[in-house]
Amino acid sequence: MSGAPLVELSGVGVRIGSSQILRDIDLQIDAGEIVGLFGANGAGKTTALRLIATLIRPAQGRGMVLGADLTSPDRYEIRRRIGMIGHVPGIYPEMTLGENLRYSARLAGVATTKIPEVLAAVGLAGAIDRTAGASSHGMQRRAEFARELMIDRSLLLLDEPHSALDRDAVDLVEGLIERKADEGGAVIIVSHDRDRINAIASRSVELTGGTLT
Amino acid sequence: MSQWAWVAFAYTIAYGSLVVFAVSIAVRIRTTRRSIGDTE
Amino acid sequence: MTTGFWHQVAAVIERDLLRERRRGDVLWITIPFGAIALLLIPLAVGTDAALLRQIGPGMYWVIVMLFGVLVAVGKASSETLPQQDASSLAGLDPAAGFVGRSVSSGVLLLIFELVVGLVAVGLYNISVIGIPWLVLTLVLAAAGLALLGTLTGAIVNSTSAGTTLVPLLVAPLSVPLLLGATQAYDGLRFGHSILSWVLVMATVVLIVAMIGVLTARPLQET
Amino acid sequence: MQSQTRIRRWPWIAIGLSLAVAFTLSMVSPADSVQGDLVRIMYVHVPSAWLAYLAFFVTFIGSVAYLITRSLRWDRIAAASAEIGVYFTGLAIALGMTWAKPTWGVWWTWDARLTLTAIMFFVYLGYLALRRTTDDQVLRAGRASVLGVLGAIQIPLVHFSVIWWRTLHQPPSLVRPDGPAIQDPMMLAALIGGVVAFTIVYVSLMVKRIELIHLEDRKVDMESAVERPVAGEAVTAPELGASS
Repeated sequence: MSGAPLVELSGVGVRIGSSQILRDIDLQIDAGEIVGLFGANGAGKTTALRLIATLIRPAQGRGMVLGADLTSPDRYEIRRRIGMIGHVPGIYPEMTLGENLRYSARLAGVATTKIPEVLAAVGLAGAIDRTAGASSHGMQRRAEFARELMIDRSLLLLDEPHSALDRDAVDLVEGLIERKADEGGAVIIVSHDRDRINAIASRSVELTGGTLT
Repeated sequence: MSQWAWVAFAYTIAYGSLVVFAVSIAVRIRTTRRSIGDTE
Repeated sequence: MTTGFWHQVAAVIERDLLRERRRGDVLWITIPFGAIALLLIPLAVGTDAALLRQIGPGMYWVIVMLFGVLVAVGKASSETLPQQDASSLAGLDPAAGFVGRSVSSGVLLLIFELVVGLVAVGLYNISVIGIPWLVLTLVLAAAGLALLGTLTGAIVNSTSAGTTLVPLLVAPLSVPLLLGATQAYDGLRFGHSILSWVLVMATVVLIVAMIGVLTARPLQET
Repeated sequence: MQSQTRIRRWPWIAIGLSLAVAFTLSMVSPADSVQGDLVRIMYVHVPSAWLAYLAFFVTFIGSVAYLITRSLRWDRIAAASAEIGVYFTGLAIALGMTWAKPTWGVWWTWDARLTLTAIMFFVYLGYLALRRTTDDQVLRAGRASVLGVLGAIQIPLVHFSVIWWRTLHQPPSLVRPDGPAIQDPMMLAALIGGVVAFTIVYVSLMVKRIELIHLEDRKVDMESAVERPVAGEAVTAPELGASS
C-alpha cells in the first residue's frame, strides 16, 4: 500500500458489444485523493467506474487496481476492498434493509453485529426491518452507504452520490468521503454538480467522447 | 414409390442441400468482403 | 475450499429462499401452472382411467422437466446488474454463487415436485411405491435440473436473449434425468433394479456441478 | 491475418471432386440382396451421421481449447464446426427418415441412435442460438465454449441412457468385432468412399466457414471503429431556440 498508486490505467479501452465505449484512458489515483469525474450523458462515466471496480474487462491497454491486474484472477481477491454505489441501488427489494446488509456482511466475512451500528451512523437506526423495496430512494442510498461503512473499503466509487439525498444525508456522505481519504483510501465521484464536487475533490477529470481530458 | 424414386429423393436432399449450404457460405463471404471494402 | 466459501454459499441460499418466500413466485405461479397442465392432459387425450394411470408418471416427469426450469429462471432467482455488482464487490466467489443458487433452486424444485406429484397421484390414480428410492430420484432430478438451470442461466446472463433461451438449452440436456426418473419408476413398479438409472442421474448431477464450479469465473466476465 | 483471408478456391474444387467420386461409387455399386436399391441411401446417410459426430467433437475440442488458451481462433473453429454439424445432423435425420419410410413403413422409430441424433440436433441448435445473442466476440466465445463443453460431455450420458431405454436399431453396419458386415467389395467401397468424401467436404466447408467468421468479426470491428460515434458524441449540447 505504501506509495503505490491505488488505480493505474494506461491506454485502457473498453468495448461493450460492438461499440467502443472508452478509449485510451490514462489515469493514476494515489492514496488520499478525492477525484471528481465529469462528463455528458452517455460519455462512459458509469462504464469507467465499473472498469475500475474490476467488473468489466478492458479490451485494450493495461490497468492495475489496488495492485491487481484487471485481466488477472487477482482481481477477485481485491474486489472486497472496492465499494461502489451506482445510480440504481444494488439491493434486493424483497428483503429488509437489515437483511440486505446481513447478506453483504456474510459475503464479505464481516461480523453481522456491526449492522445496527452502521445503520445508526447513516440515520437509519429505526429502519432495520423495513422492506427495501418499500423504502424511498434516499433511504436505499443511505443503506448502501451503511454497507460501504460496514465493509472496510480502500477505494470508493460513487455515481451521483448526491441525487435523492436530503441535506443531512449530503453532509453525512461528504463526511464519509473525506474520512475515507484521510484514512489513506481514495474516492472517485461521478457527478454533474461541479461546484459541490470541486469543494471537496482534490482534482477532477473530464470524460469526453470516451477519452479523459 | 419405387425404390429408385426413394433413392433419387434422398440424393436430391443430400446433394441439393450440400450445394445450397456451400453456395450460401460463398455468397456470405462475398457480400461480407464487399461490405468491408475488401476487393482482393 | 475455505470456510469462507461455504459461508458465502449459505448467504446466497438464505438470500434466494428469503426472496422467494416474500415473492411467492414458485408457490403461487409455477406450482399452479404445473398442476393445471396435469389437469389439461386428460382433457386432450381422454379420461380413460386405465390410460391415465399408465401415462400419469411419464406426464408428471415431462411437466417437472419443462416447468421446473422456470424455477431456475424465475424473477426471485434472477438479479439486476447493480445487484450482481454489489455481490461481486462484497467478495462473492462466483463458484460459491453458483453452488448457492443451485442449492436454493434445488430446494424450490423439490417442493415443486412434491406438490405437483401429489396432484398427479390424485388425478391419475398413480400408485406410490418404493418410497426411499422414489425420494432419491426426486432429489436427484431436482438437483440435476437446478444445476442445469443455474449453469445455463449463467451462460445466457448479459446476452440479449436473457432467460428465454434457458428452456431451449436445458430441455435436450435434461434427457438423462427424464429417462432416469421415468425408468426408475417403471423399475420400481416391475421390481427391477433401478441402480443403473440412479447412477445415470447422479452422474449428471456430478458432471454439471463440476462444470459449473470450474467455469463460474469465466462465465461472470462481461 | 492476410493469409487467412486470402481468397482460396481449393475448398470448392475439393467439394466438387469428392462429391462426384462419392456419387459415382454409390451409383455403380450393386443393389443389396435384401434392401435392393434402397441400400444406396446408406451411402449418404452413414457419412452424414459420422460427420455430425465428428463436427460436434471438433466443437468440443475447440471449446476446451478456447477456455484454456482464450484465443478466439479456437472459438471460431468451434463455431464453424457446430454450424456444419447442425447441418449434417439435420441431413442425417432427414435421410434416415427417407430410408425408414420405404424400409420399415414409418418415418420415425424410437430407436436409440435416431433419438440421440435428434437430441444432439437441438443441443447444438441451442448453441447456435446462443451465439446469435451478442456481438461481443470475447463474451460470446466464453459463453459458447462453456455450452460446447456441457453439450459434448452430456452426449455420452444421453447416449447410454437412450440405449438402455430402447435398443431396436440394427447393429452398427461397418465396425463390428467379426469384421465388416458388408461383404461385397463394391458396396464397401461406396460406403467408405462416401465417408472419406464427406469428410473432405467437411474440412473444406470448415475452411470457408472460418474465413467467413473472420470477415464478419472484422466487419463488426470496422463498424465499431469507424461508423458508429463513440459514446458521448451521440449527445450534443442542446441548441436553444431551435424548437421555439
